[in-house]
Amino acid sequence: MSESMTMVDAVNLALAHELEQDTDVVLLGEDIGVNGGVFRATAGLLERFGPHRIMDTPLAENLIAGLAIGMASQGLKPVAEIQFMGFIFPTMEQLIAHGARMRNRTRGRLSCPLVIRAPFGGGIHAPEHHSESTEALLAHIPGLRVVIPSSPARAYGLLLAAIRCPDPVIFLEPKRIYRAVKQPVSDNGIALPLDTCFTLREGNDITLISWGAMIKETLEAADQLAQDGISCEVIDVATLNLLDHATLLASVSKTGRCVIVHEAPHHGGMGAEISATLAERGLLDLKAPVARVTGFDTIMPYYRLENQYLPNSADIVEAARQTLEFV
Amino acid sequence: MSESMTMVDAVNLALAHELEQDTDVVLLGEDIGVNGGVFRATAGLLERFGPHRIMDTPLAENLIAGLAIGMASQGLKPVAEIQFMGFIFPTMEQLIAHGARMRNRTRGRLSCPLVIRAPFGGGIHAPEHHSESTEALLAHIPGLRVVIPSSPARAYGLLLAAIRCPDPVIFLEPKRIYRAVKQPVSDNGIALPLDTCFTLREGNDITLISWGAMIKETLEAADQLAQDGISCEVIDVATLNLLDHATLLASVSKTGRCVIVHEAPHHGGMGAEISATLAERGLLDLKAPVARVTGFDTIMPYYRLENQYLPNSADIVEAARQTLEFV
Amino acid sequence: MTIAYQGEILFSRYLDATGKAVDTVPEWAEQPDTLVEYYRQMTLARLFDSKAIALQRTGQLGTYPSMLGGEAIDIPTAALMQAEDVLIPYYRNHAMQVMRGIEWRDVLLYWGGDERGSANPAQGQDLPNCVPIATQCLHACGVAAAFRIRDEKRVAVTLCGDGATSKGDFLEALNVAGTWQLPLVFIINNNQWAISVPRAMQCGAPTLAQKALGAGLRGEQVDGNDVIAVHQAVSRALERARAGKGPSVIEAISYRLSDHTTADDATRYRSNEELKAAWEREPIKRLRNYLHDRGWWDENRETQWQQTANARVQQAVQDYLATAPDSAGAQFDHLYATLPVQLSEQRERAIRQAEPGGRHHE
Amino acid sequence: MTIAYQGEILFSRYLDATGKAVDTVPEWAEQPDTLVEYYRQMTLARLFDSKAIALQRTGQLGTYPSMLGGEAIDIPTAALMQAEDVLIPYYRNHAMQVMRGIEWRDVLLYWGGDERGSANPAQGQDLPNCVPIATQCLHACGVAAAFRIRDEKRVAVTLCGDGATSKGDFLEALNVAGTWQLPLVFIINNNQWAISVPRAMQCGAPTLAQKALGAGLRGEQVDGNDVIAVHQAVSRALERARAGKGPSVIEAISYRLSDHTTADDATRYRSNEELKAAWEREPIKRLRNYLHDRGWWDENRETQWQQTANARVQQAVQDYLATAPDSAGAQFDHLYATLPVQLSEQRERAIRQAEPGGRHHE
Ligand SMILES: Cc1ncc(C[n+]2csc(CCOP(=O)(O)OP(=O)(O)O)c2C)c(N)n1
Ligand SMILES: Cc1ncc(C[n+]2csc(CCOP(=O)(O)OP(=O)(O)O)c2C)c(N)n1
Ligand SMILES: [Mg+2]
Ligand SMILES: [Mg+2]
Repeated sequence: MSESMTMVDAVNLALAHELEQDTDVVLLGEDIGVNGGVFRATAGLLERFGPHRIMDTPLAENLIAGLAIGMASQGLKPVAEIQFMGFIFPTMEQLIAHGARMRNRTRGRLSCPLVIRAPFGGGIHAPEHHSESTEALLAHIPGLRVVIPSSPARAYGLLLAAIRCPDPVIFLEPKRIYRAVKQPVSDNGIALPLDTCFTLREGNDITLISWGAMIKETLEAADQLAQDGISCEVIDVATLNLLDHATLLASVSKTGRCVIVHEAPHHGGMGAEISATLAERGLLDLKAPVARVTGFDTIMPYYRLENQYLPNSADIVEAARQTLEFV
Repeated sequence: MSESMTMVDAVNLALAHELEQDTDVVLLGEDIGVNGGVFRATAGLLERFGPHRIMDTPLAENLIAGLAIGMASQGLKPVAEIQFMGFIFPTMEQLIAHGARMRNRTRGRLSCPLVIRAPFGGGIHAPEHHSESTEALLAHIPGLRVVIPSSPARAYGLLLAAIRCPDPVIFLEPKRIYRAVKQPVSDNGIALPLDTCFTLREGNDITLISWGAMIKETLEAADQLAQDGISCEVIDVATLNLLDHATLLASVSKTGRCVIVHEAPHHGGMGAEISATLAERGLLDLKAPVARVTGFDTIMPYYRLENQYLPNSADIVEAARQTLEFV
Repeated sequence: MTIAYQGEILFSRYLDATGKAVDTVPEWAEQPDTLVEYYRQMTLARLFDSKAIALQRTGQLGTYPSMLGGEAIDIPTAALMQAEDVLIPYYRNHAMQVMRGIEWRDVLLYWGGDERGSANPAQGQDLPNCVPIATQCLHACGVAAAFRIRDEKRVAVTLCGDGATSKGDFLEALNVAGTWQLPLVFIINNNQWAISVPRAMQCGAPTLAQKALGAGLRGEQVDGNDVIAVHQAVSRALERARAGKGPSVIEAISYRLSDHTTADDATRYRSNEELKAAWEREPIKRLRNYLHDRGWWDENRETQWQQTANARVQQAVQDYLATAPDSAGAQFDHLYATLPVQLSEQRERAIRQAEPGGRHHE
Repeated sequence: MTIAYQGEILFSRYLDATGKAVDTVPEWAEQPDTLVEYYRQMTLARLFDSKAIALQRTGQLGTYPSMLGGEAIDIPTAALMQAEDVLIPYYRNHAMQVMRGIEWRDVLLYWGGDERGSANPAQGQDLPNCVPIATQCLHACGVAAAFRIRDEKRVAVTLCGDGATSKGDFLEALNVAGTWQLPLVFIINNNQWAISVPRAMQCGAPTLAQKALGAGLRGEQVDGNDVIAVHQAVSRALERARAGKGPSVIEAISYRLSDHTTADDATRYRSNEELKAAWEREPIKRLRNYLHDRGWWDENRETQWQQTANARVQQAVQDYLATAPDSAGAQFDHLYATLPVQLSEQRERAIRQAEPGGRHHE
C-alpha cells in the first residue's frame, strides 16, 4: 500500500518507521517537538513517541552533536536535526574529532550510529545563511557518510538506511524539492543501499551526474536534449562519501562524455572529486573533457539574486552541448 | 642583511615586522604571550609589543575567531593563532558565516582583514588530533584565502602578504618542516604574491604539484627521478584559494604529465580540484592521466602508524614512473 | 565549609501593566521629552512591523522577524547609545538600526533579499544583522576589545534572545568580557520563546541574568515591557562601561507577541490564553497610559503622529519597491577588496547570462 | 528593586597542608581502609607518572600529560563510581581509567601512539581520552541522557581542567544538564594553569564553581589536595545524581605540579616560588601525614608498597614495549563497521607497502 507524498512527508514516514521498529532510535534538535520541525519533518512524532524520545534541545548545534555522540556511544541511535545546513558549522568539531572516529579510536569498542539531518540548498527565497550547500566539507571527512536524496522514495529508503547504519551519516535534505513533487512511497521498511549511485535514466550519448535538488534541473535538461535526439544517462550520486566509482566510471566509459552538476561553489566542490576520478581512471574513455556546472565561487547571494547564482537547466543543456561538440 | 633561519623563526620575524610597521596589527590566541606559542612562533613579541597587542585569550577557538572578526570589523588587523589545525573546527561558523562574507554582506561598508594561523599536518609524533590536514574544508569557502608556505623565505613573504591582505586569510603552517631546514631570510618587508604558485624547479618530462610539508618529499622525488634522467617541474601551489590555474596549466601543457601530492585524504582533497581542472581545461595536453599521491581515506592514525599513512618520496617516484610509462 | 562566593540578581520595574508607577520614577521620567520621544519611536516601529508583515503576506518581502513586544527594550537602548558607540544587533533590532542611521528602506532591502540593506554608510561601524544565533556576541567582544586596544571611550552594545543564551558563543562572550573587563553591554531580550521552545526548556536557572554571575560580571533583570526600567538599566550599564568599570548583562523580560517570523505559526505551540495575557502587559499601552495620565499625550497628538509615521513608512516601502535588483555581477564585486583574476570569467558569465536573451534572464 | 535570584558557592576542606584536620572528619575517614587504599592508588599513580615521563625522555613514549598534583581528585572519584556508571575523562585521568578496568599498559599504548590503548573492553562503555578541550562535557550529557531515556539508575562523571571552563562546550553542557536535570557530575580540576595561561586570565569570577549557578545547577568548591574533601563532595554529587536530584559541578582546587605535558617547559611562564609553595600543599604528603598520625601507615608499609607498585609499573612498561605496532591495514579495519569496497584497494596498498621491501617498510 503506497501513498503519494512529498519528500518531507517521506522523511517523516521513515523517522516514524524506525522509531516504531527500534526503541534505541531517538530524535533531538531545535523545534522538532511540539512544533514538528520548522519544515514539519518531525510533525506528530512527539505526540506518538513522547518527550523521552523526541527531544527539543536548548539552542546550540554543538550541543546537539555532542549529545548525539554521547548517546550513540551508549548504543542509542540518535537522529539529530540541524535546522538549516547554514547552522551545521558548530557541529563540525564534534563530528570530525569524535563522531567520525569513535569506532576507529576505540578499535570498535564504542561506535557512533548517529544521523545528522539538515535541509540544505537554495531556491526558496530564504533569509541570509539559509541557502548554502557545503556538502563538500563533510564528504571529505573519513568516517562520515554523506547522503543526499533527490526524491520522496529515495528519501524514505536512504533515511532508513542511514538510521540503521552502524556508523555516522550526514543526511542532507534538498529543501527546494521538499514539496516540489509527490510520489508514491510505500512504508515497507525497505532501506536503499548507502553506497551506490542511482541511474535515473539510461542513455548513450552523455552522462549527466548530479545530486539533491539539482537532479530536477538535470532531468529537465535531459528532456530538452532528448528533443534533439541526444540520449542522456542521468545519475543521482546520492551518497557523496563513500562514492560509487564503479557506476560512474561504467557510465562514462559507455557515453564518453560527462557533465557534473551541483549548486555548491565550483572550487573544491564534490564535482571536482568526481571529475578528477573520471579523468584519472577513465582518461581513455573520455571523448571530451568533463564539464562542471556549478554555483559560482562566491557567497550564495541573498534571494533576489539567487537565481543568478543557482545553475539552471539551460546551463546544463549548454554545457552538455559544448561537451558533445568537442572533438 | 639576511640571516639563516627556520620556518618558525621566519613566521616570528614576519609577525614582528608587521607589528612594528602597523599599529593596527594585533595578535591573539592561546599561549602566545609569555609562553611565546607552543611552537615558539610568537616568542618575544609580548615583551616587545605589550599585552594590549599580544593577547592570550581564554581557551576557546570559537571565541578567538569571533573576537578577531569583531576587531577586524573596526579596522584592526588581528592575526590569530589556532594552536593546532585539529582545533580549528570551532572557528568554522565564525569564519564561514562572518569572516568570509563581512565585506560582501555589507557591500564593502565593513571588511575583515584577519589572518588565522595554524600549524598543521603530521609527521612529528604528536598526540591524537594533532596531525591532520583539512585545508580542503577552508579552501572551498568563497571569501577565504588559504595560504600554505613551504620554506622559511616563503613563510616570511606570504605571511606579510596575508597580514596586509584586506580580506581574511587562513595561513596554514606545515609544522613538520617548522625546523627542518634553515634558509637565509632577509627582513626586508617584501611580501610575496598571494595568488601565484611558485615553480621551485623547472623541468620538461613531468609536473609534480604539491604544497606545505610534502614539498620536501616532492623535491626528493624529483632528485631521485633526475638520476634517471627524468626532468621534473616542481610547483608549490602555496595558495589553495584562489588557485593560480595559469601556472599549473602552463606547466602541464609543457610536460603533459602530472602528479599531485598532498597529505590530506584523497577523497575531496584539494588535489581533486587541481586534477579536475587540469583535465577539464588541458585534456588535450595530457599524455597520461593525472595521478594523485595522497593520504588514505582514513583518519590519520596515531603516530606509530603515521608513516604508513603519510605519502613518502618513494610513493611519488612510483606514481611519476607510472605516469611516465603511460602511453 | 566556608562561603567562597555569593551573588544575586536584582529585578526592577517602575510601571505596572496599566502604566501606574510602582516605584519612584527617576527624574527624567518626570519630564515629557524623553518618554514622548520613546513613545513615538515605539509606535513607529510597530507600524513598520505591521507594514512589513503585510508586504510579506503579499509576496513583496521575504521572511521577516517582527519586533512586536520588544519595543521598550530596543528604543531606549538605541537612544542612550552615543553615535560613536557600536551596535552589534541580532536580527530583531531594525528600529535600533534606523535610530542609528539607516533607512527603514534598508531594513526592507535586507529582508527583501538584497545585500545593500546592510550597506548604508550612515550606520558607521555598526555591525549588520546577525542571523546565526549568538555569534554576534563574540563580535561585540572584539569590537569592545578594539576600543580598549585603541584607548577609546566607546561602548559596544549587543542584543540577543533568550534562546541565544544557550549557545556557547554567548557564554564564551560573557567569559571573555568579564576576564578582560570590556566596555560592553549585553542585552538579552527574553521574550519567553525561541521559535517554539519556551524559556523553561532553554535553561534550568530562574533568571538568565545570572549567567553573568558565572562569568564574573554584573547582571540584572528588568521588566522589558517597562521603558523606564530599561532606560535605567541601560544607562547604568553604559555609564559603567564608559567609565572603564566593566561589562554588564541586562535581562529584559518581554514577550514575543508575534509569530517567530512570518514563516512561523505560533498557534501550533502556544496557547491563546498565554498570548492574551501577554498583550495585557505589552509595552506601548503601558507607556501611553503613563503619558496620558501625565497629560503629555492625547488622541489628537496620536492621530497626528500616526499620520507622520504612516507617511514615513509609506515612503520607505515606495523606496524599497522602487529599488531594482542588484546586478548579477554584484555577487563578485564585494567578495574581495579587488576582483581576483580567477573570478573574472565567472563574473562575466554571470553578467552575460542575466542579460536579455541570457540563460538566467528574469 | 526586588531580588530575583541569590546563590552561593561553599568551599570545603578537612585537612590542612600538613594533614591536620581543620574540620570534623566524616566517619569513614576515622577508619583506615578507604584512606589507605586511596593512598596506595595515589602513590601508584605518581610512580607511574614518573615512569612515563622517563619513557618519554628516552624516546620510548610520545607526549605525555602528567597527573602530578591531581591525584586527590581522580582517585576518590574513580573509587566512588559504580561499575555501571560511565566515566567521560579528559586527557589527564589515566589512574581513573586504570581503576575502572584498563591496564597501565593501555595508558602507555595510547600515549605511545597506538589506538589500541582505548580498546580494552574491560572499561565497558567508558569513553576514551578526550584531547579536544571540553568536548567530552557534551558527551557526558549525552551519556546521562541515555541513562534517563532508558530509565537506568546510572551516573555519568566527567572531568575537565580550569581552561576548559572557558570553552562553549562546557557551558552548553552545564546548561543542558541543568535544564534536563541529568544524572551527571562535572568535576573541574582547577590546577591553576591551562598550559601557560593562569587561572585569572581564564575567567573574571572568583570561583569556577559559580558557572554552575549560571546554568541553574549545584556548584561547590573543594580543596582538591584534600582527598577527604573531594570524597565528600563527589559522594554528595553521585548520590544526588543517582537519586534523580540532578547534576552537580565540583571545582576541585589543585595545582599542576608538572609541566603541562612533556612537550612543555613551565619554567618559561611560572615562578619557582609559586611551584615551591604548591609543593607545600600537595595531596600525597598531606594524606601520608594524616595516615601516619593515626598510625595507619609507616615506613615499613611504605617500602613494601613501593615495591609492589614498582613491580606493577615495570610490568606495564614491559608489556607496552613488547607490543608490536599495529598492522598497516589497521587504519582501515575499524573506521567503518565493515570495510567499504571503496577502501579495499587503499587497504591492500597500505599492507603491501609496509611489507619488507615495500615503500613504507620501517
Ligand atoms: C546557529 C543558529 N541555529 C538556529 C537558527 C534558527 N533560528 C533562528 S531564530 C531561532 C530562535 C531564537 O530564539 P531567541 O534567541 O530566543 O530569539 P528570538 O527570536 O526569540 O528573539 C532559531 C532556532 C539560527 N538562526 N542560528
Ligand atoms: C579545542 C582545543 N584547543 C586547544 C587545545 C590545546 N591544549 C591542550 S591542553 C590545553 C590547556 C588545557 O588547560 P586546562 O583545561 O586547565 O587543563 P589542564 O591541562 O590544566 O589539566 C590546551 C590549550 C586542545 N587540546 N583542544
Ligand atoms: Mg526568544
Ligand atoms: Mg588547568
